[in-house]
Amino acid sequence: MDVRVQSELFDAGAELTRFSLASEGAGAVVSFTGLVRDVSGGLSVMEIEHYPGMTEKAIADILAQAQSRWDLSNAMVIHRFGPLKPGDQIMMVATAARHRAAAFASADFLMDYLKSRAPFWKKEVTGEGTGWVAAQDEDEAALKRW
Amino acid sequence: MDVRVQSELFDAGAELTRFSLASEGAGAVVSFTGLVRDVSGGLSVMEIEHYPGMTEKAIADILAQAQSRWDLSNAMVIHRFGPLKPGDQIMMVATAARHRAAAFASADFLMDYLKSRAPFWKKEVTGEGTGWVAAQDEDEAALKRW
Amino acid sequence: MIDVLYFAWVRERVGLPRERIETEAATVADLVAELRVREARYDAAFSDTSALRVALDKELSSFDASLKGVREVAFFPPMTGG
Amino acid sequence: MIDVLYFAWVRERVGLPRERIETEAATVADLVAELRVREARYDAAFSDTSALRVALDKELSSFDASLKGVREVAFFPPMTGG
Repeated sequence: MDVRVQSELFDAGAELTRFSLASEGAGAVVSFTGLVRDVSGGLSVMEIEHYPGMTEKAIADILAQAQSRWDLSNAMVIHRFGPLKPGDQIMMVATAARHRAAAFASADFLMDYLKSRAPFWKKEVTGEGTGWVAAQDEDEAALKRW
Repeated sequence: MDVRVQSELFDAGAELTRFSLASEGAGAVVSFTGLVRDVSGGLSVMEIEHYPGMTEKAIADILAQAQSRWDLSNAMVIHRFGPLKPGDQIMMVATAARHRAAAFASADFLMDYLKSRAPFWKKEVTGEGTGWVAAQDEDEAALKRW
Repeated sequence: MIDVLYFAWVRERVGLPRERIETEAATVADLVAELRVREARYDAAFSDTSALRVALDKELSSFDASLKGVREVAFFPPMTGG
Repeated sequence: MIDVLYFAWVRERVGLPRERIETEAATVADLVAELRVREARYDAAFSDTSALRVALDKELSSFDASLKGVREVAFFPPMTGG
């Protein structure tokens, strides 16, 4: 299990390779990568604020929940903070299990919980000003699936 | 959209990097990698047979179905055939979409369909002999989810 | 004349990967019946067609399908890819 | 004395990321009520607590929770990570 909260860019491909090699006995590896999307067409920076100390704790709690629900060979979370550029990787989740159902479900679960339970906040900076990204009702609703 | 049926080993990390770069406008990339698992503890080779010509057609059909169901920025499938070693990558699926729900669902769908509708057959070679891997009832049942 | 292909353990039981067959069979089931009476190895391969799948010209089909216009028939066990 | 932290637009409205506050408030809601009467910027930040979340000592909590033994309170909008 691996949790990294960092401002540095990371290489999702290299992380997937490293993660798969570290997931002995796994038959299925699922990864999710979140990228900065330029929704409005004028995004210059996506600024991610977080709550140091609580972030690591919240992610560790979410990972522990995933481990108690599914038989996982391995799981990891990387989440960036600070100023990000359009197209940049924001975060990545990977899970490894013997079978595909557990790998898919646990990665999906981790994403739903990270989205609404880990203390990160996104702010978009465009030519026309700045604005905090609003939480979506559907993100809160997604937690009810689990 | 990219379909590759090959005997050569591939590098899932490098493929994920390439795929993400080619998925402009995507906010979410999901990958699935299937690995040869040594279930019995004595696996020397996993031999994958396929039906050349039908394989490519079946995978293209499954990808087209995924595209008609979800709004995907990109999708790809790589599947190997021939003799594979324990720990080797067997296959990989990646999907890219604006939002995570579509990326997750379409990758999960592609895996369910590839498993039971693409003409591949696995044979395990161990010290004690060889045996064809039997299809699981749960794999056929998984198709009913979609 | 029709090309008949066999995969996985069907290929192993029949003992060859493909052959051309002269047949007047109207359906897949008719072709299977013809093959089963030819030799024991076919009878062994086709003893339980519920454990088999069939593709006609590289499309999954069913045992009651017509062979009219079909050039290639393939028999195999349920797929185990992924 | 309690450490009070603000994140995202709550931080921007209050105008600072953290402060130490002398308070006898029994619950989070009591603390919010105290802050709102102090200055307009707090009143603006806390005008709709249904749009806010609160963490006590780095655990998500609720506005009716007790502050007994709590050293750090954080206020922020719903999270938007991932």
